Amino acid sequence: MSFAVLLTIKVLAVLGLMIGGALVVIFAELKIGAHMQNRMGPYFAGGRFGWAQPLADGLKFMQKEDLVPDGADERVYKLAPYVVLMGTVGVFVVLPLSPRFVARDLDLGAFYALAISSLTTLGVLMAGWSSNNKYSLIGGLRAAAQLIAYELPLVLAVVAVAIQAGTLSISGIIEAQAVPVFTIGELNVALPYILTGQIIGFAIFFIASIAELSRIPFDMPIAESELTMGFVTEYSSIRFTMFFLAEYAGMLSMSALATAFYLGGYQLPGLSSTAIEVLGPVIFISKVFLLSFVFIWLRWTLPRFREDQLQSLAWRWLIPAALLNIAITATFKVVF
Amino acid sequence: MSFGDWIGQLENWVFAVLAFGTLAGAILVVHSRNVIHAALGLVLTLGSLAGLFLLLGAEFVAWTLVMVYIGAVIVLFLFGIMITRAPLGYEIDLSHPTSVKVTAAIVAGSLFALIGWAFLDAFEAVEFAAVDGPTRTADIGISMFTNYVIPFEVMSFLLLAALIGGIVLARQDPEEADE
Amino acid sequence: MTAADQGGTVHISDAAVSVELDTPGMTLNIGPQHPSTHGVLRLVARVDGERVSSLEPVIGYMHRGYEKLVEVRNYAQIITLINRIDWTAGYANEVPFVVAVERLTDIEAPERAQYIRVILTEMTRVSAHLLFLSSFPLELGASTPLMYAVRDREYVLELIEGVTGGRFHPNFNRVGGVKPVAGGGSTTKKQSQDLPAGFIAATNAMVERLRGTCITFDDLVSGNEVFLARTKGVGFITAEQVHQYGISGPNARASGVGFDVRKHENYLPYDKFDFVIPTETDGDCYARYAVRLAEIRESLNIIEQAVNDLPGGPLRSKVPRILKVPAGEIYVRGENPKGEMGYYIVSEGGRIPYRVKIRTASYSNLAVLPELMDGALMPDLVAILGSLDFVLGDVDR
Amino acid sequence: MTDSQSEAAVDGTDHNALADYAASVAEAVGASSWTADHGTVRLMVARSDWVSAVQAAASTGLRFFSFLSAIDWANEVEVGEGIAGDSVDERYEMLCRLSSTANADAVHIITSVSKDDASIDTLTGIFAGAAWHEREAAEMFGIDFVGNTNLKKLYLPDAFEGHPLRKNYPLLAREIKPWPGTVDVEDKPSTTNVEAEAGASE
Repeated sequence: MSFAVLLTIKVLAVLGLMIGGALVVIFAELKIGAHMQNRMGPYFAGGRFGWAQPLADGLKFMQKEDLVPDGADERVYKLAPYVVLMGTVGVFVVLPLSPRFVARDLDLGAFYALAISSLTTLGVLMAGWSSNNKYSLIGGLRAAAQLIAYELPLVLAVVAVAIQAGTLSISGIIEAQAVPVFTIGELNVALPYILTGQIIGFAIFFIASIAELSRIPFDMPIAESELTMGFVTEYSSIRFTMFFLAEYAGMLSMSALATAFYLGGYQLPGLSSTAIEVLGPVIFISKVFLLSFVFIWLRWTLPRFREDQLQSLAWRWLIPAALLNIAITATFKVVF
Repeated sequence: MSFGDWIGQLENWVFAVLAFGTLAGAILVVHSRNVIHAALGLVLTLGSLAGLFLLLGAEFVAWTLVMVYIGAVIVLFLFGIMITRAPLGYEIDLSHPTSVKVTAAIVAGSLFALIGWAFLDAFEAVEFAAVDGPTRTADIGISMFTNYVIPFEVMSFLLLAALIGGIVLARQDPEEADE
Repeated sequence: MTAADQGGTVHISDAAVSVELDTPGMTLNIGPQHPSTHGVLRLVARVDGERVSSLEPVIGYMHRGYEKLVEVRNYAQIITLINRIDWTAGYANEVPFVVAVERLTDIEAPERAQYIRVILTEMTRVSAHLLFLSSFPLELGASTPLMYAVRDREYVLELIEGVTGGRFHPNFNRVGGVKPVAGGGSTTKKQSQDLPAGFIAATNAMVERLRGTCITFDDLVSGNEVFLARTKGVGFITAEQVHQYGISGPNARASGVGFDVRKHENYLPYDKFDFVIPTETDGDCYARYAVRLAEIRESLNIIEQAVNDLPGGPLRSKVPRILKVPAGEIYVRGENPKGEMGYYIVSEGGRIPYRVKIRTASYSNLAVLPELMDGALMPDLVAILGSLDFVLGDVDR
Repeated sequence: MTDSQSEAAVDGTDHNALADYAASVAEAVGASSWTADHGTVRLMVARSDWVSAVQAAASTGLRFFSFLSAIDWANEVEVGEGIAGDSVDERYEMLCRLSSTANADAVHIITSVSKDDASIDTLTGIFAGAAWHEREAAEMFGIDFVGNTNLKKLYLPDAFEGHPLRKNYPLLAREIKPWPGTVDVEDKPSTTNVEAEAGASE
């Protein structure tokens, strides 16, 4: 197979995974949220369960007029959603669904994923500033302050994982979680990192990723009761869809990273490596959706924090805890 | 190597595009009359630079550039600009008079010539061994913590000092705040 | 004042002169169409980053001029008008007015009518407070309590509708009693015919159901850490401010001013029921929430006692066909869900009042807002707005 | 005065107690006259004593500022029914209700403001909450509150002219369509409506 064909297939696979996954998560949000609120949720579009509702929503948005507010900085305004989407799509490149099923297994995949996802901050700031709307500007600033604050604990949490695994490759980290921790008779038991020392790291990573995604309880950038819709207030049509898609794809990619780093990725204790070859994607995607469900669950349960409370949570609690976590992990790594 | 050979290779095309991006971004930074556009020009420059590093197989440097410079430094730039003053549109006063422009151009040109000349002088005859695949991060780590451990520690000490300095500068004393 | 204050661009040269980099604030127009303003309220906020340095409420978008309109309507017609003042508590708006007219004309409503008034007033209070329970967490970003509260509010509204025929604007009171139920026939018919069939059983079921709702809210909202972090110590109203601004109702009782018209005046036979007035002393947003949640429970107690002790008898006393109210001036107030609502009626002996001053609770409760916002944060603004629980119809009249 | 007494008084069942209470407050505020009909205590004070009377009433324990408004007493009215019987003094009556938050005690302090010189001192020095009520009264009756610096329109558009709650201000809707002021109940088709006949005969 030539390089070009392979590249095309990979690009399509990554995009398909992202958009398809995002649509599923959007549908899950609609339906699970509805049931948590004693509602039906979508039930018409597409047939019995209203499964086509996300598609219908997307198509509807695309038919709308693509408005650019008067006095907006048009170039920046139009570019912003692409930057946000770019930061999200980039992560999917390095996600391994099974030992072999990965678009590009980078040597420093974890580092790459965090680096590329920090582009979304830039896009959000661009959107907030260029909209020529005060709510958008405040929303953009809040988003930036929040992302800067939570990028740190996020990265620090991953550093501890990298130390424990001894690699920055995502596949490498997953493989490291297949190394037996102890044996019961004949049986070698391998456990994911969440059970072998990284439980605090997982908590930090998960909290920080909620903040990164601007979801309740950390959704101040789009807090609708204060800022109408924050940095996306002025967006319409396809550009709004892109923000929307990026949010859910981001949720998926954050869940996938957490799965890879803490939940053993495509591994399942007790399965042989052959079985994992086959069942890997199923296991991985199940874990990802499990985490996505927690995101949705929190979204429909909690109110939102205040911006200063979020900042103090990050700087006073999460970052010191993450540093402590690194120190402990490194100590164990050196001692054992 | 003839120009025909040069143009026939894909990576050279990629190089050309990235180099153009770097230059265009740089020109936007100094030329734009809008602070935000200038900062975004810097993003373009740094992004293209990261691409150039990738082309050289230096993945770690490339992604560090993206994470630290685009993800953090520029975002902080933009954040600072927007939180203090964020005018949409153009500012006339942002441009310097011609005399300053000319001087700056001369300084920049001579600096570029000097560095270019120094590089050519030092490495013109040296043929680097072709790198087989990307540089492993582990190698960078090992050399950083063996050969270069003292510079590394000095750097981290400097950064700590900068951090504390930043806090001292930004912190408002309670008495002052009361005024 | 810098150039940015005047809306112009800031020049780099200005920044060079001032050593302290000044950060010009901006004026934010919140509303009149905004998710967190209940109705059409406009807030002109001067914000410095997230901090609100000054705030000015601009009201009047809902002004309908009721005080003028009632000067050309006779007393029966006014009842249809005034239940639109606070549309979340339509029925309760009618009661003080009708009682005032009854006292001026020396007509006393029959006991059964009085009890029905109590039941409906308390149902209105439950429904209005449920609306608060739905909207307040929503301001703070929790959308699920909205669904639970609105779902259970429906049980109350159904009962109100069953008796009065209207969910929001019952127009059920008459001078000298209440209107016979739709299809219930004349005022002298038997007890079984003047309330919808099965009303008492349905009301008891509703009371049980809503007690469960209160427990749900305790579980879902009251102890929620995020909710506590957002509401505790935010929007502090002192007892002094309560007096200064005439803040009444749950807002006053959350600040330790335990005054309730129901306990202190007999505009309805509240002395026959056993209930307490919930009071908190913190005066913050959480206290206002807690008072309202507790009031729902107390109102349910009152409803339960009232329906089970409901006396028989006629619904309306004898009232002349053409009601002429003797000359005189009277002020009668009632405890509405939002606070003290009163009517100062000046009668000149005709069919039409000479002047009616309508004192509404939300008007006084909202007036304190600029003082609460002094130096508070933007997110606190919505928390405070939500916790004051005003309705723009009640503010503007 | 105890709680139970005042409750009874407000009910209008115990006129003597209420009258005693009214008399005592009237003395405290220096009222020229007082009434206590229908459970509503009204204390008439002179315009020059307006602020001091409110202050005095507040210091007797009536610290709760309920509302402030005005009544336009006019012999000729554009809308509604005019005054019955003899003519009254053309004047605005300022009305301020103060109450207690410990019991049902409450008084209305009333003073007259002449129409030629419709101005009175502000109460904002005593009650911060009076600011909005005074704005409303200024807007609706055209009364000037000396000392209140923020008397811009509260409800109406800035360009609005006139003072709607004055009795000489016409209600346009009623000019165009006189229903339901003149005829209370319209004839329903195919029924004989007793009330309609009664209303028409009036």
